[in-house]
Amino acid sequence: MHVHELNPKKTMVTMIIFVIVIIIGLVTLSKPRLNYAITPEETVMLAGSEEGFFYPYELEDILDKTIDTIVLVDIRNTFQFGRGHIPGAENISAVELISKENIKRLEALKDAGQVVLIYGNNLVEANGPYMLLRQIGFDNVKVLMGGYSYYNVWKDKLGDSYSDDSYFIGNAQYDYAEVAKGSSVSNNDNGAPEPKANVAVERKKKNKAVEGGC
Amino acid sequence: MGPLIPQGIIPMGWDFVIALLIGIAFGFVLEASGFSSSRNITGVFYGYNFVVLRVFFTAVVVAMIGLQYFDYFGWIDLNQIYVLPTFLSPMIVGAIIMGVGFVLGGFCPGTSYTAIAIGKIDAMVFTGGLFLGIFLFSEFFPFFEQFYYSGNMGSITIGEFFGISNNLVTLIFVVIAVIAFYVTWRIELRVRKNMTQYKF
Amino acid sequence: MNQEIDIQDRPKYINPYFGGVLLGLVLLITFYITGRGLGASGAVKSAVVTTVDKVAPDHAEQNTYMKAFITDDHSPMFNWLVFESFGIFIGGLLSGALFGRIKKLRIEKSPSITNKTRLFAAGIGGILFGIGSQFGRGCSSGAALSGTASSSFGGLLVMLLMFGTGYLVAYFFRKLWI
Amino acid sequence: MNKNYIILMGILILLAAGLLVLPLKNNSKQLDPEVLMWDIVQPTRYVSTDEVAKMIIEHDPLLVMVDVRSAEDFQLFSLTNAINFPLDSLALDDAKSALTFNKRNMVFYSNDDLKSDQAWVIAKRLGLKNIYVLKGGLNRWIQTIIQPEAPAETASEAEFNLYAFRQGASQYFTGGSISIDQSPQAEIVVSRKKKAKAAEGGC
Repeated sequence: MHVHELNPKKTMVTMIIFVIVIIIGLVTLSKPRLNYAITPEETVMLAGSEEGFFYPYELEDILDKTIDTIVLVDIRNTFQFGRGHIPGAENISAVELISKENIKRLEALKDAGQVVLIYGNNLVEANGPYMLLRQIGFDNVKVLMGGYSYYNVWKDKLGDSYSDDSYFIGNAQYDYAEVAKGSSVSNNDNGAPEPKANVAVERKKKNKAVEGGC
Repeated sequence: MGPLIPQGIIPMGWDFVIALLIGIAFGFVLEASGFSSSRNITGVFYGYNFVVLRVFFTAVVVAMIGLQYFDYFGWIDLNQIYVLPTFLSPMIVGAIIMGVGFVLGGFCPGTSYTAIAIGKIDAMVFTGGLFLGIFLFSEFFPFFEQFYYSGNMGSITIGEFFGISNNLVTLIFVVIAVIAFYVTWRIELRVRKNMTQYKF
Repeated sequence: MNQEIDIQDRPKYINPYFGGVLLGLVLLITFYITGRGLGASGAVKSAVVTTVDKVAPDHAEQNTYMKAFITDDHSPMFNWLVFESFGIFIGGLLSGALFGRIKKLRIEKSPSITNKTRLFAAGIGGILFGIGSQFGRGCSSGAALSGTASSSFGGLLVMLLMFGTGYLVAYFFRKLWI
Repeated sequence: MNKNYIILMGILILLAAGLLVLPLKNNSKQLDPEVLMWDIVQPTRYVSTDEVAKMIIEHDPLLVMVDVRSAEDFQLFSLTNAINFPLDSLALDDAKSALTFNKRNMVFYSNDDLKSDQAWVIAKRLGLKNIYVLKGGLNRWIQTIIQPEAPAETASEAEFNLYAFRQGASQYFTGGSISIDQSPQAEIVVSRKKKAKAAEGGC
């Protein structure tokens, strides 16, 4: 009589428990409601481009209603919206942007070829929601440079803002090295004597072949 | 979610308690499967008892499948799992030495502990030898220090080495295991018929 | 072959596939909880380092291999693998008690060899295993079992070569076992 | 042979084959978009220049400044002990492992807060924790810390205190007369995180 000829009943039971655990895993596998449509690499490209930026002087065409393919969305909260907003804008605060109804709405707008222009008080405030909407596939979303605060200053002469560039942000306003030196005798960039740590980023070649598993 | 301790879900303080519990489960399964008997173990080399192959392959296959599924479910992060780094030449040499030691001693370290537990003198001698072997290794370490660190390939996985996904590796492993189970069953039947005396 | 006698003689081992599935699950849980696999030879290494450190501390400090395992804040015995190995021993004890395999001290060997031969072979086997496990970064449980389960290439290599070598040399040592 | 063995082997093969047909998951290791949006609308990611200046002066061991500008800009000027991780290097495969500092707080900064905010969104998506944005960036840094403006005579005491702090900080950072003790701040060594903590033992 061999071990083999014994009925592997216990083995079956354990195996079935194992299978049940895996089935539970499959069933409870949470499926995210939203999915990223672009990779982190593409998001970095997006951050580097100004393709999604909307210039304040372009607003004129919307306000004159010569363009009707743009929907203005104010992502500030209702209180701020109530105190003043760009005419024709509707108020969807940032958190609600991705609610079920609004996602549906955004999808409909996308299908209709409409551009969704979002703005906050300034560019940075709207940047996060803008990047998120782009990342989940709404490539018709644009963001207003300067935001509401800039609009508020220039609202009567929007056309003139063409020659103004104070809404461009992201640039150095100072020659940091020069300013920071101050009266310093040390040529160290900021006076603190610690050595700077350098990060060495090894550029690993992308290897698509090993995508699966671990 | 997992692994729990590296993720800080179970505090480090429980580390040793868990080590003990896991060890108990491990030792229990080893002993209950018959790994406390060296003649049982070495049967795999002579064809009269393939218990080692059966337990070993089943365990590897179950754990492999489980890990891949758990990773898929997000229960465990395979990137945080310790993947044994590959040092090509020292590993080849080490495995060959262990292979000879296996046939001679009839135990491997884990099984020898369980064999000591049930009172096998040969297992005690084996563990003593183990102690001596590691001592000798550390004493003569400077002589082969360079060799010891040579051929480092990092934490490379089987899939990465062959350029396929680890899921496919798992499937191949399962198929090989099933074939092995069948073949060894046939071999065992034939060998045992010819064995006049077989007592554990 | 008389079946009844055979059954009587045969120790009550569990079905190997059952053992395999259980071992696989234990391994899986180990990975899930600790993030790494099982091991056994590491404990002996800790024991070696502790012993050398106790007997000749200077010598242990000078040794490049052992030095790495000596810390001031705790003994090398205070190690995950040591506790785990102690657990293996207790687990073996439990199983042995449960299935009635704990008996007086004995030597298991082929009837065709003497006790002396068996012990000699076991000692040599242990030494080889000790040396090999250091080169191979683990023994059959640490490298071959846990390594392969975590799809480590090194684990697969160790497993295949260990058993492969076993088969190659098995013929020469058949007296020991058959 | 018992037919249960055949069933068992069948289960094993099915399970393994099931792994191959599972729909390819891609996002599981990134932050869920919904969670990301929730994080984006929180203003808690911003730290002010004053807070950062204070942390740098106090040699906060948990602080890691991350400069997301280009390497050239970084060479010209950077904050104390900052590391350079240009925005586009976030696209690298190992951005996450290269930027994982155990339990340290990373503060991203750029010229102002646009690029650093963008970097923050991407880093957050990649699953990084404890990351912040320097509000106003280097421009604000110069305005408030290096060249602080004196408050009006009517300003509150708190504002004067802040001004006093900023003046001190300015001296500190522009290498004024204040001597700085070399407190033992742990040097930031960026090493790529290994796959997992290497086990101590051999086996």
